[in-house]
Amino acid sequence: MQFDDAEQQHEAAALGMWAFLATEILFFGGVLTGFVIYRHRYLEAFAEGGKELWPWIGTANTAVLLLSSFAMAMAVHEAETQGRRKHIARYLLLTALLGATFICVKAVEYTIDWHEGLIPSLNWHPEHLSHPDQTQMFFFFYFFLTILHAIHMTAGIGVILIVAWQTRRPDFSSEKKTTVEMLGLYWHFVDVVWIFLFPLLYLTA
Amino acid sequence: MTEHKTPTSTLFATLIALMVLLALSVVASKMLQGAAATTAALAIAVAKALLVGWIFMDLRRSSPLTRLIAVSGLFWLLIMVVLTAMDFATRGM
Amino acid sequence: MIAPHSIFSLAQAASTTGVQVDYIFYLLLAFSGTVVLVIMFLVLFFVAKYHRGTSANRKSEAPISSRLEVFIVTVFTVIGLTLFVLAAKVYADIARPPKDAMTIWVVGKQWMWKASYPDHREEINELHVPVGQPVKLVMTSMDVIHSFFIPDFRVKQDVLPSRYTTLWFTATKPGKYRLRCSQYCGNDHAGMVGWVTVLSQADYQQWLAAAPEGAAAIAGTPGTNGALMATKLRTTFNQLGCIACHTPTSSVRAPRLDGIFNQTVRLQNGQNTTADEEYLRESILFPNAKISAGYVQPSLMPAYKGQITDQQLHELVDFIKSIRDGWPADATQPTEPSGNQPLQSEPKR
Amino acid sequence: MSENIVQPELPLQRLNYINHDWSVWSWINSRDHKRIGVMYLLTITFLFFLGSLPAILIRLELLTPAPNLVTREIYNRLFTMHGVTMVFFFLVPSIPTSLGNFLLPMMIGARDLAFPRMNLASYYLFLAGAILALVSLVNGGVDTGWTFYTPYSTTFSNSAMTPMILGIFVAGFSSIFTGLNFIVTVHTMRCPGMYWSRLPLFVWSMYATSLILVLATPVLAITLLLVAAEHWFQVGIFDPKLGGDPLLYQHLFWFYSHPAVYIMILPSMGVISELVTTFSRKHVFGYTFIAFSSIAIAVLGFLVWGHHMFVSGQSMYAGMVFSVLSFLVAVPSAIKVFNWTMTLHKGSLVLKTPLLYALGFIGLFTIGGLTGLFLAALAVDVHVHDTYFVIAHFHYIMVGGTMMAYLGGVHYWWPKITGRMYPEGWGVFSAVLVFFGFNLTFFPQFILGYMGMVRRVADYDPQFQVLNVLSTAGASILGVGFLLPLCYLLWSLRYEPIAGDNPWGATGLEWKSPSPPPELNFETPPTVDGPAYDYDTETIHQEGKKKHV
Repeated sequence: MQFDDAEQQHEAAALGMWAFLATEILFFGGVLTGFVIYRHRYLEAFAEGGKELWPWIGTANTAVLLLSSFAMAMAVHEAETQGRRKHIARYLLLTALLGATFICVKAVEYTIDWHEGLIPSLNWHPEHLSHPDQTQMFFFFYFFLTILHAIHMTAGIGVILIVAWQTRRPDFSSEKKTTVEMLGLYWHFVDVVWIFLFPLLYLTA
Repeated sequence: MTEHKTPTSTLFATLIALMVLLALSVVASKMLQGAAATTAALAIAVAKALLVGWIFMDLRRSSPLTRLIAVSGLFWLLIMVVLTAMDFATRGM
Repeated sequence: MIAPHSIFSLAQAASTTGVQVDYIFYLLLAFSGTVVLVIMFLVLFFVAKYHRGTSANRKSEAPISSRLEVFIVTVFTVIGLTLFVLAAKVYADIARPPKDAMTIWVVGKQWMWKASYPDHREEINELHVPVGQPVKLVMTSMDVIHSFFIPDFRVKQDVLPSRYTTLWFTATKPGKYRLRCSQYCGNDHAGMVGWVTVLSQADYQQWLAAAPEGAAAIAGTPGTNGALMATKLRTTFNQLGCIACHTPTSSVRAPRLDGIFNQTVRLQNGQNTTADEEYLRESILFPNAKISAGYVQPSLMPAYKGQITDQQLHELVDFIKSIRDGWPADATQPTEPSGNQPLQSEPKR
Repeated sequence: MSENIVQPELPLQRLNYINHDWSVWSWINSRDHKRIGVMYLLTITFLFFLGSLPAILIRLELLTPAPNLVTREIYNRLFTMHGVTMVFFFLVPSIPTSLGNFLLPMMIGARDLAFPRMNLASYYLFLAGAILALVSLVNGGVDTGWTFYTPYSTTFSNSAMTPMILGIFVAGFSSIFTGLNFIVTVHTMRCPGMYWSRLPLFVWSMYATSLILVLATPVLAITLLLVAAEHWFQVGIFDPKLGGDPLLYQHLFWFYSHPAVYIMILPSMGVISELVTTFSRKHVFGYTFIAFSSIAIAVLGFLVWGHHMFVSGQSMYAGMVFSVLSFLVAVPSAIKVFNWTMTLHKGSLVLKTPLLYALGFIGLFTIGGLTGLFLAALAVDVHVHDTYFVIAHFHYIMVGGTMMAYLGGVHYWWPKITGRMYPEGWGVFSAVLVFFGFNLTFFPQFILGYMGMVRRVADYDPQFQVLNVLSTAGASILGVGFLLPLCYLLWSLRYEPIAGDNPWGATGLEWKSPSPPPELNFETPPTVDGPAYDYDTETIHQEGKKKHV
C-alpha cells in the first residue's frame, strides 16, 4: 500500500473528495453562469417559464432530499462511532430510498411537462407564451440542470447500494468507514446543488 | 478520527433548521416581488448550504486545508460569474 | 516575385488611428527588443565566462540580495502598466466613433460583404470612401460571426448575427486597400475579401454623381435622388404601421420619434441610454428590451423580430434619423387609407 | 557529491520496475506510477507525430498563394485536426502525465501517487478520448477550428462534431484525475523532512499546474456539453437568432482555454528550473520567488481570458479590465526568466543537450512572453488579432517553450527512466537543428501577422509569399529536428552505455534511487535534511577548473 498509516489515508481521501467537489462546483457553475446572464437579460420570459412549473412539487422534492441528506449524515455518524454494520446498512438504504423517491417525483414532473408540450425543440408548443424563444431557453436550462443533477443522484444511489451491500460482510474494516464518509460528502454536495437549483428554477417571482 | 463526533441531536436539529429555512424560502417567494425575492431566495439557499456544509459535511471538525479547498471551489465560480457578468453589464454603456 | 525590400517595409498605416497603433507597436517592440537582447546577452556571456573548465572566480561573496529582484520586477511592472495606459487610450479612440461620422451599413453574409451607402446605393465586396472624413461602419451578419478587417487602417471588428457592431476610421491617403474577413466563418472564409477604395474629395463627388456602375444595381433601389429616397423611407414607415402610433396627432400614446436620434432617453427602470442605431434597432425588434420612462411594461408595440427584413429595418432607422428637425409636414396623412394594415405573421417554427 | 560519469560495471540484472514482470498484462493493468508514466510517454509521442502530419500539409499548402495542394474544405479540416490533436492530446497532457507521473512520487520520497487506480483510469480515459477524436477524423473530420466558435460550430458546420466533442470531454476527465492525484500526493505523501520549502521546483510547478487542471477543466467539460446540446437540439443558447449570445460561449470556452495555455507552459518552467540548476552545478537563484511565481501564474491565469475577445463584441470597459490583468500576469513569468538567467551567474556550466534545450527555452520563451504583451495591449490587438502574429506568439510559447522543455526533460531523465544514456553528439545536433528550424519557421510569421495576413486561410495575397516560403523551409528543418530524437532515443535503448544512478550528479531524491528505479522507488525510505539543490559549490568549482568532460 502506498500509504504509511490509516490517518494519512483518511486525510488523502478527504482532500481528494473535496477537490473533486470543487470540480463539480465549477462543472455546474458553467451552466449557472449562462443561466444567470440570460435570466438577467430576459427576466420576464424566465419568470413566465417559472410559472409553468409547480413550486409545491419542487418544495416537496427538496424536503425529500433534505431528509435523505439527514439519513446519510446518520449513516456516517454510525460508521464513525459504534460502527454497527446493521445500522449503517439501514441508514444507507433509507438514503437510497429517499433519493429514489426524489428521482420518481422528477420523472412524474417530466411526464407532465411532456404532455403540456414544454420540452425544448422535441415537443415544444408555446402558443400561450408571450416570448416563446426566451422561455424555451429557460426550459432548456431547467431540463439541462435537473437532468445533470438527476444523473449525479442516480450515480450516488448506485454507489450507496454497493456500499450498503458491502457493509454486510464481516471484514468491514476502518478503511470502509472512510468510504462511507466520502460517500456522505458526495451525497451532501448533490443536496447542496439542489438547494441552489430549487430557488433559481422554481421560485422565480 | 477525532474522538468527539457530532452528536445525533445536533444532526436532528440541523434537519429541522433546514426544513424551516425551506418553508421560509417558499413563503418569501410568495410575499416579496422582483429583486427582493431573488436576493431573499439566494440568501436562504446560502444559509442552507452553509448549514449542510458545516454540520453534515463535517467542515466543523475538518483541517483548515479541507476548508480552503471547499472555499476555493466557490471562489473560482465567483471569478467566472463576476468577470463574465462584467462584460454583459457594461456592454450598453 | 515580389521585390525583397517590400517584405520588411511594413506598409505605413493609412488611417488616423492606425498611425497611433503603429506608434504603440514600435514602443512595445523597443521595450521587448531590449529585454530580449539583455537576456540573450546575459545568457551567452555567462556561458562564455562560466562554462566548465574556465578559471573564472566562482566564489559568491555576499549572495545577491532579493532587493535587486524586487527592484527589477517593479520596473518591469511599471513599464508594463504605462504601456497598458497608452494602448488603452488609443483603444478608447478606436472603440468610439465620432458623432459626425458618415454611416455606411455593412452586412456580412457567408463569404461576401455588402455595403449600403447613405443614399442607399449598394456594393458587393467594395467600399468607396472619401479621404480625410471619418466613416462609421454599422455592421451585422446574416449567419455566422465574421470580422471586418482592413490591415492598412489597423482596424478590425467582429460582425455578429442579430446585433450591430460599429467600426470607424478616417482614411489619410487615397488608394486601394485590402479588406479581409479575419474570423473563421466556414469553407470560403479565405475568399471573403474585398477592396476599400479611398478617393480624394473631387473623385468622391464624381463617384457619387456617376451612376452606380461599379456597385451591383440592386433591384428596387431608386436612383440617388434625395427626395425620391425620402418618400421611399416614409412609405416603409407607413406600411409597417409605425405611423399608427408614432405621430404627434396619433390617438395612441407612444414615444415621440422626431429628433430622438443620439438623444439620451430616460428608461422606466431609472437608467439613461443614448438612442443610437443599436437602441433604435433593438427597440424595433424587441420593444420590451428597453421601456421608456412613463410607459408600461410589457409594451403595446408588437415585436417586429422576424416580421421585417434587414433592408426595411435600415430604412426605418434612417427615417427616424432623418426626422431630426421636426415632423415633416405631409407625413401626418397616412398614404394608404388603412394606416395599420395587419402584419403578416410568419408561422413560428 | 562528486559527479561521476564513469562507466559502472554492468549491474547484475537488478530488479527494477521494467524487468520485474515482462507480460503485457502487467503493463496495461499496472498501478505503478512509473509504468503509467511510460505508457503516457509513448501515447503522447504517437499523438504528437499524428498531430504534426496536418501541420506538414498546411505548410506545404502555404508555399503558394493559390489553394492548389488541397481545397479550402480540406484545409479547414487540416488546421482543426492539427489544433485539436496538439492542444488537447499532446500539449495539455505532455509533461504532467509523462515526466510528472514518473517523477513526482520519487522527487518527494513517496512509494506511489495517492490514488494509483485513479491514475490508471486517467490513462484509459485519455486513450478513449484520443480514439473518439480519431473516429471523428475518419468520418469527415471537423472544420470549425479547435475553438469551435458558435454559431458556426452549432448551426452551420455539418462536420463530425459529436465524436470530437465527446472525445475531448472524456479526455478532460483524464486531466482532472491527474490533477487530483498530484494535489493530494504533494499534500499528504511527502517523506520526512521534505517540507514545502524543500520541494524541488519541478514539484512546485506540477502542483500549480494541477490547481489549474482541477479548477479549469470542468468548465471545458460543461461548455462542450452545452455546445453538443445546442448542436443537436438548436435551442438557441448560443444562437443569436433565438435570443442567445455567441459571446457567452466564448467566455465559457476561454475561461478554460487560457488557463489551459498555463497548463502547457507551467510544467515546462518546472523542467527548466531543474535543468538550469543541475547543469550550472549550483543552487537556484531566488528559490521562493520561482516557487511562488508558479502559484501566482496558476491563480492570475484565471482572470485574464477576456484578452481573446477584445474585438469580438465584448464591451470596451471589460476589455480594459482584462488588458490590465493580462499585463500583470506577465510579471511572474518575468521573475522566472530573470531568476534562471541569474542562476547561470557564477555557475560551472556543463554544456550538455538538456542545458542547450534549457537555454533555447529561455530565449524563445522570453520572445513568446513579450509578444504576449503586444496582444494584451488593446490598441495593437485590434490590428493583430486573428492574424499570423497570434499564430507566431503561441507557437513561440508552445513549441519554443513547452516542446523544448519537454525534449530537454526527456533527455535529462532518460537515464533514470531507461537506465541508458542518450548519444550526446546527436543530442546537441538535434537541439541546434530544432532551435534554428523553429526560428526560421515562426519569426517570419510575426512580420506576416503585422502586414495583415489572416489566420486559417488556405490562400493569401501574393505579397505574403516570400515569408511563407521561408516559414515552410524552417518547418522542414524543424521536422527533421523532431524526428532525430525519436530515432536515436529508441536506438539508445539497445546500444548506448548503461547510465549510473546519478549520471549528472544532481541533488534530487529521484537520483538517489538506482536507475531504472525499483518498483517501490527506493530501497530504503529516504529522508531529507537540507534545502533543495544544496550543491557544495566549493569542491565542484575546484573540479570545474580541471578540463575533463
